[in-house]
Amino acid sequence: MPLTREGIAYRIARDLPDGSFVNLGVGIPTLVARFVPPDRTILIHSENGILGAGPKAAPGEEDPDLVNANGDYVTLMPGASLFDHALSFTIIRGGHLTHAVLGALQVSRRGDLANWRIPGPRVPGVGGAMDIAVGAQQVWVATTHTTDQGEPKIVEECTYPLTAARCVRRIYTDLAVLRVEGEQLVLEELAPGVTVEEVLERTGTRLTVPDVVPIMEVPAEFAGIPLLAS
Amino acid sequence: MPLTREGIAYRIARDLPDGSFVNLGVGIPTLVARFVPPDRTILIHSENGILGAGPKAAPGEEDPDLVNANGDYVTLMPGASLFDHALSFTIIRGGHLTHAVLGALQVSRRGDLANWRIPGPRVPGVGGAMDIAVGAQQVWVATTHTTDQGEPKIVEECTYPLTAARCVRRIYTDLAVLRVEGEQLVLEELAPGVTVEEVLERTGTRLTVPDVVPIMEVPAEFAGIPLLAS
Amino acid sequence: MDRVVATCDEAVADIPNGASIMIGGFGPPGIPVNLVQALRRRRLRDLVLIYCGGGTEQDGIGGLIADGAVRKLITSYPTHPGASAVRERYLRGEIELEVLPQGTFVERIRAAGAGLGGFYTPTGVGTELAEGKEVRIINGRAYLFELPLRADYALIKAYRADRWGNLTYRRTMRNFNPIMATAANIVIAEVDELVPVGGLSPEEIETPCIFVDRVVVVPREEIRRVALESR
Amino acid sequence: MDRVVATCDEAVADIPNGASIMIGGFGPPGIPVNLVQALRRRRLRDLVLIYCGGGTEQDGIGGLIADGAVRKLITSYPTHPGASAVRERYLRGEIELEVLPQGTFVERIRAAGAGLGGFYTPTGVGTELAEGKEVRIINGRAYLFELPLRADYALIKAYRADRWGNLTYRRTMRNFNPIMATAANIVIAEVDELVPVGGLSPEEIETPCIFVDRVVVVPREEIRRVALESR
Repeated sequence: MPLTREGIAYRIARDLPDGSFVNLGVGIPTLVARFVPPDRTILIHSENGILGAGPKAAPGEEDPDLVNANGDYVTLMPGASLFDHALSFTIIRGGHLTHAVLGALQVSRRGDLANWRIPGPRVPGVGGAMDIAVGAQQVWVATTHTTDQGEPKIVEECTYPLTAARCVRRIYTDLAVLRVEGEQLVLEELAPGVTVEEVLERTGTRLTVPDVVPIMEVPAEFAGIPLLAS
Repeated sequence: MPLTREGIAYRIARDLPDGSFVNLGVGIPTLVARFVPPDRTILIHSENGILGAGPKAAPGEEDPDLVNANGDYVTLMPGASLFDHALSFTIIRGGHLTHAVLGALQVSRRGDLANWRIPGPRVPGVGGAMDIAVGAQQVWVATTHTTDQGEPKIVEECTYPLTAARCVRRIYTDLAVLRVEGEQLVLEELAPGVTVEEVLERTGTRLTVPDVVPIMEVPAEFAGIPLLAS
Repeated sequence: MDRVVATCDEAVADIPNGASIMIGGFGPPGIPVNLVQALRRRRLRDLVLIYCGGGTEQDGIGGLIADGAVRKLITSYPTHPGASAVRERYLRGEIELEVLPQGTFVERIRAAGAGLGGFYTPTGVGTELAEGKEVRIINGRAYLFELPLRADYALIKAYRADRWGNLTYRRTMRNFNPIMATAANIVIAEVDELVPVGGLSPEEIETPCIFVDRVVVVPREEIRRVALESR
Repeated sequence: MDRVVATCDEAVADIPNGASIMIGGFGPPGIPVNLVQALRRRRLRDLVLIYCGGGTEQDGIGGLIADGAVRKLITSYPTHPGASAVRERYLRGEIELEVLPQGTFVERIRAAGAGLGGFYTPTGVGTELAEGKEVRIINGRAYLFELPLRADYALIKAYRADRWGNLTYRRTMRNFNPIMATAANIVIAEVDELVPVGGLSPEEIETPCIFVDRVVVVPREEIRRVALESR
């Protein structure tokens, strides 16, 4: 069974080591914070000047001066720090974040990422995406394997405008975990009950498939939240 | 009578308007702070991260964490702020200081300044001099008119290594006040009892001399400190 | 040296048509909402705004754009759902947009404030935002050349000020404000509270008074109301 | 995530011969004197030091140079009277010096920490420190091109730390320390006091823990003594 959006976030959270400094993009990436194992200290960075962002503020307890880059009224964990945008992007572009988890419109076999713009008559707006894609030590993508229309999001070459070239190291989808290794995209893990053939069929580029592909260790649910789609 | 070193500092302090932000170099410039008229608020900037440096600390009351760029243990005036070197040189190079008062080895007619290095087998060390000379809105030089050996310090072209080209606006010496105006160096004021001829004789370049040259308003002493040489 | 002016209207009274204006904030924290509303009352034309978002009706920046006061917006993320005014005007060709990666946006402003002539950033290389920009290979990596970005005015928001214009910020209110304070000819700060000179510790002052020209105090209650409304 | 190590000797134990090492401080405030002394005890060779001054016997940096541990010093003002070791070695041709304007020195370090490829500064144009450097005219003004400056290690000094490595500074202790903390592979901080995680307000933290790898606590008394001696 493919993973739910929360399932993808759960799977990613397992891979963040203790002491990680992580920027989470909007969408599925935002969910990752919920699933961090309690024995690990992981600091969430927010572009607008937070290191150590906590969960959303309880209703009625919002501090009007404290939002994250997503615009949510959040809290701070003990040990959090606050700073201006210049230092925040020193952290990002200077290679200080250990990980960034980003959404994607498309990812290419070589790790090119497109996640900021759908072509056409729209207002363009990039935010911090390009800096994060270029700057984080490891860029991981969290995405559904295909679009709502069933089109592959993992492709030979991106047709959408690029965010950055060759920046993605890993792709976590509802079906699989993939690793970018030079020119190869390697199938690392399968979602429970998903076959290699299903993944290949929904992928728009060739994959390198090892003889044995492990199944992800993702339970059916966690704290009442379904992680596998029914 | 020519001015003493304190007299030069006194004369300069009269020209700093209320609300000035000033960096003072070593030597005579440092003395300027003593003579700021009490009805003016003038903030002294120090390269190592102070805006609003106060007088030296009283003996025994030094704070080992608080020095100025000269290495003196100083105090802070109320309203002072502290910052790192990056912001300190944003202030300097970004044109935010209203004035800098610097010493000189030589100044040319066009306002080239040489004040950081005597050629020869010496360790070179520039510190903040080049940034300040390039960055302050007005660079004023405080110097004796000639060297101890009687050589002119105000010259047609600097022979010592430059700090910055065409940066000086005004020169305050023991004999005169001079203004750099494009290609001309204009004699603005004379020290009490000093003649135009004496100034010309001790200057290594041509001066523009107006029909009337006012005499500096510098008293013989101030709070017991001699301002005019006897 | 008293930088305090009585009202927001007075603080923005001399801004002319065609001025370039930075506005701090990453919304809503740090947006000088009351200064923006005063600016809007000026009914100016041909402004160039330098603001990271797209503006909403509540923060006033969307209103400025809806009024037709803005010729050009230099921004990073004008795409949020509330940014309807910029969306409509852009699609009708009534406003010029210059879109920058957020790190480039703030670094260009910092470069102006710090007196630098420009810098090289790896961000944006190989993307459509690199079009027309010089690419240089430095130590084997490709970088884009970016110029400094200054403005005639900066409208910023801070927490506490003294009469000299020393400023502190709280929570995520800093964002672009301390940087914009370095890069405009006239810097106008809207603050929650005024304290006596010497009432801020030298270490906590984030924006030294050398950068600030005018301070307007708008009491906290009013700010909170506007912030909560704009969600 | 505990960055605290027990001793200065342990903190610098892995620095190899030939390492490039930034040292904070604008003397004496902000010099990590005890780390420098521990480094000196390592008896290393061929080090490249990045330090704004010239070092004195008291702060240990002069001692390092006197010992012959330093192949090259990248600096701004190595000329103060106490800098006898660098003076002697330089005049004998036993140490290489790279002298930078102080603003260029710190900005090159910042550029490295911020992931920039270089920048243009007006400082130094037309002087002998411009020799060999690219000059570019931007908007009618001449600028020099300057490259980022990184190091293998940074030895910095701060006031308070928590176990994660969040740092605060007091008085003029900041100087180069927060900037150097961004620009080295391994950042080692000597601090006066350790406080619990959460014991520093988020606004007062000047160096967030993301930049810091090791923290050594050297109680205040000892610092004060060394600071006063080095005058």
